Amino acid sequence: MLNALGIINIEDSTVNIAGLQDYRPVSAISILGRYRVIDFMLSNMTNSGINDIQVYCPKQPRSLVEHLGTGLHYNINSKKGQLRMLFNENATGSDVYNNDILHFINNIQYIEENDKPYVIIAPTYMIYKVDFNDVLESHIENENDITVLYKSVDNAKENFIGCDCLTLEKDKKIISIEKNRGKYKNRNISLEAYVLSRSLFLDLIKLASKTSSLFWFKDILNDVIDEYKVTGFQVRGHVECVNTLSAYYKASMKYCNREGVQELSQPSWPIHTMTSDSAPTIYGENASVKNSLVSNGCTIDGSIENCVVGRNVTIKKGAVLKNCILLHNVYIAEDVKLDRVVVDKVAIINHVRKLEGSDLAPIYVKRRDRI
Amino acid sequence: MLNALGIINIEDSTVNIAGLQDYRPVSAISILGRYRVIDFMLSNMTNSGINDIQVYCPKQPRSLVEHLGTGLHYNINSKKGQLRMLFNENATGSDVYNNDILHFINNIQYIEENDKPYVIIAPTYMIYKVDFNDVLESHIENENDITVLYKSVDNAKENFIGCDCLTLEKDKKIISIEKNRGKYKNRNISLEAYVLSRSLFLDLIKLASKTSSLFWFKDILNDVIDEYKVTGFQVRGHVECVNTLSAYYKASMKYCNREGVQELSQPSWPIHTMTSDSAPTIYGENASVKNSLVSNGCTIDGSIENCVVGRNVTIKKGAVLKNCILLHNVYIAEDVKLDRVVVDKVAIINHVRKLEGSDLAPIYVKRRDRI
Amino acid sequence: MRQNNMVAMILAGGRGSRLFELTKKVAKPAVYFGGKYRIIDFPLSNCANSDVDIVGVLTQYESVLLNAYVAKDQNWGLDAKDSGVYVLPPKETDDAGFEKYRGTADAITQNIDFLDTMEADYVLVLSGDHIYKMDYSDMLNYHIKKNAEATIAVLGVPIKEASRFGIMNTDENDMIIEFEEKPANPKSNLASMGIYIFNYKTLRKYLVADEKNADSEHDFGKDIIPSYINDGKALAAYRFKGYWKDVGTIDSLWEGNMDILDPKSGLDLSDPGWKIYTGDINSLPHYVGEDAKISNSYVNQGAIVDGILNHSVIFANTVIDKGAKVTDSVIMPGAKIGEKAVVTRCIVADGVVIGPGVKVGSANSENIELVAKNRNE
Amino acid sequence: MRQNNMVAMILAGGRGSRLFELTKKVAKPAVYFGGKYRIIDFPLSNCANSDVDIVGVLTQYESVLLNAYVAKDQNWGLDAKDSGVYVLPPKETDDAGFEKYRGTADAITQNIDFLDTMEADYVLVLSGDHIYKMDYSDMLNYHIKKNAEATIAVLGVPIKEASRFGIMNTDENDMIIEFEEKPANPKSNLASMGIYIFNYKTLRKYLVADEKNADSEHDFGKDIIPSYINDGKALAAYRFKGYWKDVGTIDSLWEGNMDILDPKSGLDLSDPGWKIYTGDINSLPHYVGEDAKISNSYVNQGAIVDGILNHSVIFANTVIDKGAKVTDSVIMPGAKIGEKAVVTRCIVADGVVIGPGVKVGSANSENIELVAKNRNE
Repeated sequence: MLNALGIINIEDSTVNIAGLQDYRPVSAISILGRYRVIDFMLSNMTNSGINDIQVYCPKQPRSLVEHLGTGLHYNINSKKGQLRMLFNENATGSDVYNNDILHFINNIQYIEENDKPYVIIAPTYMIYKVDFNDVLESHIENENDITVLYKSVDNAKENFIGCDCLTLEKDKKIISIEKNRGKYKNRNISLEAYVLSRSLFLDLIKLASKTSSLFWFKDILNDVIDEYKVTGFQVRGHVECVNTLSAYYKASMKYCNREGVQELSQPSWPIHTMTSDSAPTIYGENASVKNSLVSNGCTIDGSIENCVVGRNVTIKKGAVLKNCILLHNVYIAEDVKLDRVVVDKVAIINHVRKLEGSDLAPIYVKRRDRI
Repeated sequence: MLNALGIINIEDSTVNIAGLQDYRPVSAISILGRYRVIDFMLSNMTNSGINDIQVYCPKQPRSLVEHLGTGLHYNINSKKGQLRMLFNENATGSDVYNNDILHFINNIQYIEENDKPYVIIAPTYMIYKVDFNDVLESHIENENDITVLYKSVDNAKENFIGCDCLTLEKDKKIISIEKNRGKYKNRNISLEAYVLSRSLFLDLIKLASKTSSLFWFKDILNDVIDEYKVTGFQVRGHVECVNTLSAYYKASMKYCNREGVQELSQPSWPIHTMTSDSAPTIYGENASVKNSLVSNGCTIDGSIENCVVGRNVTIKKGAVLKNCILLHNVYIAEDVKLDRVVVDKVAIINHVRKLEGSDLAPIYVKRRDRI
Repeated sequence: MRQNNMVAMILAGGRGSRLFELTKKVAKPAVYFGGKYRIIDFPLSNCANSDVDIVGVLTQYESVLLNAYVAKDQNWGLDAKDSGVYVLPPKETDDAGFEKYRGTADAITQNIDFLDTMEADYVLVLSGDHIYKMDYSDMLNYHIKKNAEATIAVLGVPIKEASRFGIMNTDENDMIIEFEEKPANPKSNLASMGIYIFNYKTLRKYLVADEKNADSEHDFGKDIIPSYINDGKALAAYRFKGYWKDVGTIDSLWEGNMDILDPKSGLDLSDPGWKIYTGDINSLPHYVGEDAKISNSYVNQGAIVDGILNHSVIFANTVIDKGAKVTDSVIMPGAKIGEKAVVTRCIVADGVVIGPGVKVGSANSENIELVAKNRNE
Repeated sequence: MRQNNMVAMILAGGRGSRLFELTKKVAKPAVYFGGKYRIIDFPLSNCANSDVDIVGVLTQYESVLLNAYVAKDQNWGLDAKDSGVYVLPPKETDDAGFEKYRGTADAITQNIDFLDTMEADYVLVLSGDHIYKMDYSDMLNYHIKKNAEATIAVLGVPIKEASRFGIMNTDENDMIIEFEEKPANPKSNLASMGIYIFNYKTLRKYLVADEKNADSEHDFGKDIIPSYINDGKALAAYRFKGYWKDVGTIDSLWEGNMDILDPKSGLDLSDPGWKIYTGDINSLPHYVGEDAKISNSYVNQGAIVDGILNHSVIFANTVIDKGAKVTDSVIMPGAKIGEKAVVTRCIVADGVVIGPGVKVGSANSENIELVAKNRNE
C-alpha cells in the first residue's frame, strides 16, 4: 500500500473538448473504445498501491458515478480502501467561482480526517503512465515540499496550449511557472500532478481560499513557489494531453496502431475499466477493416480505416469510414461516407450521406443525434 | 423478479426535518441507529424482487452515493440488475422549479429506454412495509390505470400534516385528493407511492411539464384523476411519516421497545443497509441502560433511558440521557444531562451540562458541533 | 428475502475426456467457448438472468482453475448480499470416509447440508457443459402451476435420433409417465436436457433413502426419477424451444462456435436482455492491422489481427500475424498464428503458437483438428 | 499489478476436537469469537488490512459452512477485481488418487497449481485458529530487508513455558540457526507462531522434493524448516509484540473472549484503523429492556437484553430474558436465556435455549462449562 491519499482533481476552463464535454465531465469521456479518460489516472493510482482515493466531481456526475461504482474494478479493497466521490455541494451559481479550491474547501473535513501523511493530486485529462511509488520515493529522498510532475516536450507550439510550463534549475527546483501560449517548441509541461504532505496541502488550500475566491490550486502554487522547495519530477514515456476536441482526436489516433496498442497492453500495468459484458464483434461478408481499434459488441459489414470504434456500434454494408472515432451504440447506415468525424454515443447517421472534417477540426456529431 | 422499474422519488417542501436536513437529503438521514431513511423503501423494493431501481438524488448527494454504492447490500444483482442514481443535472437556480417532474424530464431517456412494463414510484420519508407483488397483482386484476398506496389513520390531526389524503368510493376508486391540514382525525393518507404503466407514467410527466413548471407528480395526478381509473391500495401494518423533526423523533421512539424491535426483525422481510463493521458495544462498570436501542461500536459508562444510540457513540460515567437520539460518533462527556435531544453525528457535548427539549420540540444539536 | 427460494446446483465434475488435451489442465466446464466465454458461463449467466441467486458448483476433477474461476461470483453479478456462487467439492464428513461423488444424485446428497443452510425450497439441477439460454424462472413458474414434485426440461429431437437420448414419455398434459434411457424403439421424441427442478423437501427424502440403497448408482436419470415415477409423484415435462447443444466432443465444440456465425442457428450472444457474462480481462479493444482481411468472423477484445480471417472465432489476446490465413477455425486465448501460417478447420488451444508458414488442418478433413501443442513445422 | 505479490494460504482444516460440540457442525476456524466474529475473521481481516489480496483457505473437515462463509469475500473487502478468497479443498489430480492433506506442507504442495496460477512471488502461510492482529506487509518488508528465504513470526513466551512450543534459536541478527519442537531445555523463549513467509520459487522446489520423500510427515515445522536450516538457507525470525492467543480449548476460547473486556489484555477490536471484518447480518441495534442491568459486558447488534449481564460477551440475535443473570459467560448467536435463568462461567453455544429458572455453570468451577444442548432443568 502506498501511504498517500489519491485525489483526482477537476480541470479548469483551459480544457474544453467541444461537444463531448457538453454531456459529461472530461473524466467520463469515452476514449479508445472501452475506456473513460479517468481510467488512466485511476489505474496509475491503484497500480501504484493507492487504496484511498477521492474523486472530485464536477456537475453532471451520473456517468462518473456509474462508471466508478465502488471501485472494485480498479482493485480498490472495498473495506480497507475507499473510492470516495466528493461533490461541490455548496457550489455557487457562477461557474467562475467553482474552482478546485472551492471543491476542496467544501469537503475539507474529508481531507482533514484522512490519516495518510501524503496527498497525490492529479487531473484526468493528461494521459500517461507513472508509478507513484517512484515519485513519492524521490519526493522523500529530495526532501521536497512539493513535487510537480512534468514532461519535457518538443511540440509545445501545437500541443499543450494553455497548460502550465515550468522553468527548472539544474537540480530540478522549479523557479517559475507560466502558461504555454504556443510560442516555443521546447517546454517542460506541468502535468498538474503534485505530491505533498497532507498538512501542507491543507495549509495551501486554506491560504488559496483566503487569497482569492478565483484561485485554483495551481495559482496558489505559483504564489508560494519561492517559499517552498518545489521540485520537478519528469515522467518517462509518452504523455497525451486531452484538452480540446482535436487533441482528443489526435491522442486517440496516436494509439491506433500496433505499437500504440502494445504500449497500453503491458500486463504489469493494466488499464482498469468497467466492463459492459458485450459479446465479441461480428464481422459480416462485406466487412473491410484496416488499422482500427474495434470494441466488442459491434456488427461491422462496412469498410473502416484508421478508426476507433466503441462498443455495440453497427456499420452497415457500403459505409466507408476513415479516421473516425465512434462512441458506443452508434449506428452508421448503408453507404454513409465519413472522414475525420467524432460521433457521440447512440447517434444514428442515416440520411446524411457524407461528412468530412479535418485533423485540426474534426466534425463532432452530437449524442443521440439522428442525422 | 418483479417486472417493474422502481423509482425512489424526492420529496417536496412539506417535508422539513429541521437541522438534520441541512446536511443531507431526507433519504440519507440516520434512523434507528444503523439505518438511513431510504433503507426502508429500498428494502421494500428489493424484498419484493425489484432489481432495477432509479434513485433520484437531490442536492448534496455524497452521503447517499456512499451509502447506496452499487446496491449489493440491498441484494441487487450487479449485472442483471441496476441501482442507478440520477441527478437533476440541469437543475435551475431557483429551488422552486426543482420538483420531481424536472428531475424526471432531465433523465427521461433512462425511463424511456427501460424495458419494464410498470413503474413503482415512492418517496422515502414514509416508513412502512409493503410487498409490491401484492400491489402489482391488485393493480393488474382491478385493471387500474394508477394505483395509489394509502393508509387509513385516526391520528391525522397531529400527524401526516401536509400529506395528501384521498377520498375513496366504495370500490376504492379515488375521487379526490386534498391536503391534510390537521382538521380531521380520520383520514386516508396517501403514501405518495404509485403503480402505473411506464407508458402512462411517461405521458403524465410530459403532461405535467407542459402544464406548469411548478407541478409535482402529485399535482398532475390530481389534475387527471377523473380521466383515469385511479384506485387506492391500503397498506397493512404501521406507517410512520418522517416529515418534521418531531415526527422523526416520535417515529424513532415508536420502535424503541421490544414490540417495535420485533416488528422490524422479521427474517422474511429484512431491512438492508450498509454495514460499518463496528465492533460490538462495550458497557463499563457504571453503565445503566433501560429501554434503549444501542448500535455497535459504542462505549457506554453512563446512564441512558429511552434512547436510540447510533454507532461509535461514547457516553461517559455520570452522564444521564433520557429520551434522546444520538447519531453516530457522538461524544457525551461526564455528568452531562440530556432529555429529549437529537444530537447529530460527530457532535461533542462537553461544556454544556444540561439540555432539555420536549416531545413536540426536541432540541437539535448540530453536526460536528462542540458545545 | 425471496418466497420461492430456488438454489441451483451445477454438476461440473465432468472429466470431458472426449475433449482430450483441452481438459488436461481444466475441467470441461472451464473450456473456452464462443470467442469470450467458458462453457460454465452459460448455466451461470442463465441463473443470474433468471434471478437464481444462489448457485452451488459441484466439482471434482482437476478443478483448481475451475474453482478459482467460479469463485469470482461478481463475474455473473451474483455477489449481492444474499447471492453467491459456492464451490462444492466432495467432502469428508464426521463419520464417513472421504470419497468422491459417485453419481449425479450422490453429488446433491453430499451437499444436503449446503441446501439446508441456504434454506432451499426448490433445487434446480443443471449440467455444467451445455450451451443454451433458458429462463429458469419461467420453468419454476411452470413447475408451480403444474403442481409437480419434479419438472424436467425436455427438447424435441428428430425421432430417428431419439434412441441416443434419455426419452420422456408423457401424457396429454405433459406429465411424465415413463422414462426410458436410450430406448431402441422410442415412443416419444422428448429428450431430457438434464435440467431438473425438484421440491427440495421431497427430494431430500429420496436422496437420503437412495444413499442407503446399495443397488443404486445414485444417478438422477437411472435411480431418482424412476423412483418418483414408481411412487406416482407428479413429474412434469417442460418443453424447451431454442438453441441447445452438448459440446462434449471436439467436433461439437467446433460446431457450437460456428453456430454463432450463422444467424439461422438460433444462438445469439448479443441480446442485451440476456447477456452471457464472463470473467473480465484487462485488454484494449481488438486491433485490426493494415494488412488484415476479415469476413464472417467473431473477434474478441485484445486480439491483434493482421492476417486473413474467414469464418472463424478469435478469442482475446491472440495474434494473427501478417499473411496468416485462418479459415473455419477457433483460436483460443493467447494463441499466436505466425506470418503466413495457414489454419483450416482447427481448434487452436489457448496459448498455442503456430510458427510462421506452418500449415495445420485441412479443408477436407473429416474431423476438426485440435491443435494443443506449439507447431513449428 | 503488485510488484510483490504475496499470496496467503490459511490452514483451516483443523478438526478442533478439544472444542467438542462447537466443532460438531463447523470446522474450528468457523467457531464464533468475540461477540460478533468467527475465528477465521482474524487472519482474513489481517490479510485485508495488510493489502494481501489473494487468500487461499485450505479446508478439509466438515467444511460446508466454513467454505460457504469464506466464499463471500466481500465480507473482508477482498472482492476487488484481482483479489479473492479461494476455498481450496484437497483435490483429485489427473494421475494421483483422491486424498486429504497429509500435513501442513502437503496442503500447500497440493495447491502448487493455485499458487502458480496466482503468480505468487511470496507465500504467507497462516493458521486459521489464532486470535491476533498483525500487519503482514510489515513482516514482508522485514523479510525482504533481511534477504531471507523464509521468515517465521515468533513470540517471546515465559521461558518456563517454552518447552510447550516450537522454539527458534537465533543468532545476534535474529536469523534462525536451530529449530526445536517442544525442547525439554529451551535455549530461547522465541516460540513459532506458525506464521511463515516464503519466497515461492524456493519453497516450490522444497515442496516438490518433500512430496517424494517417503519419510516426511509433510509438515512445515518438522520437515520443511529443518531442511531449510540443513541447507543453510537464510531464515529470519520476526518478533511479534502484541496480543496473540491460540483458542483451541474451551477454557482458552473463554479466556480470549474475556480478554476483550480487559483493557490491559491488549486485545482491542474497536480500532478503526484495523477493523476485524465479518459477515454482515440483518438485525437492528441491540435492544436493552426496562429491567436490564448491564455492566462490564460486550453486546452485539440484534441482541435483546432484559436480564442482568455482568462480565459477559453477548452475540447477535440472542435473548436474555427478564430476571436472567449472566455472569462471566459467552452467549453465542441465537441462544436464548429464559427468565430467571442463571448462567455462570459458561459458553452457551449458538441456538441453545436455557429454560426459565434453569441454572448452568458455577462460580467456583475449575473449567468453563460448554452448554451445547438446550437445558430445561
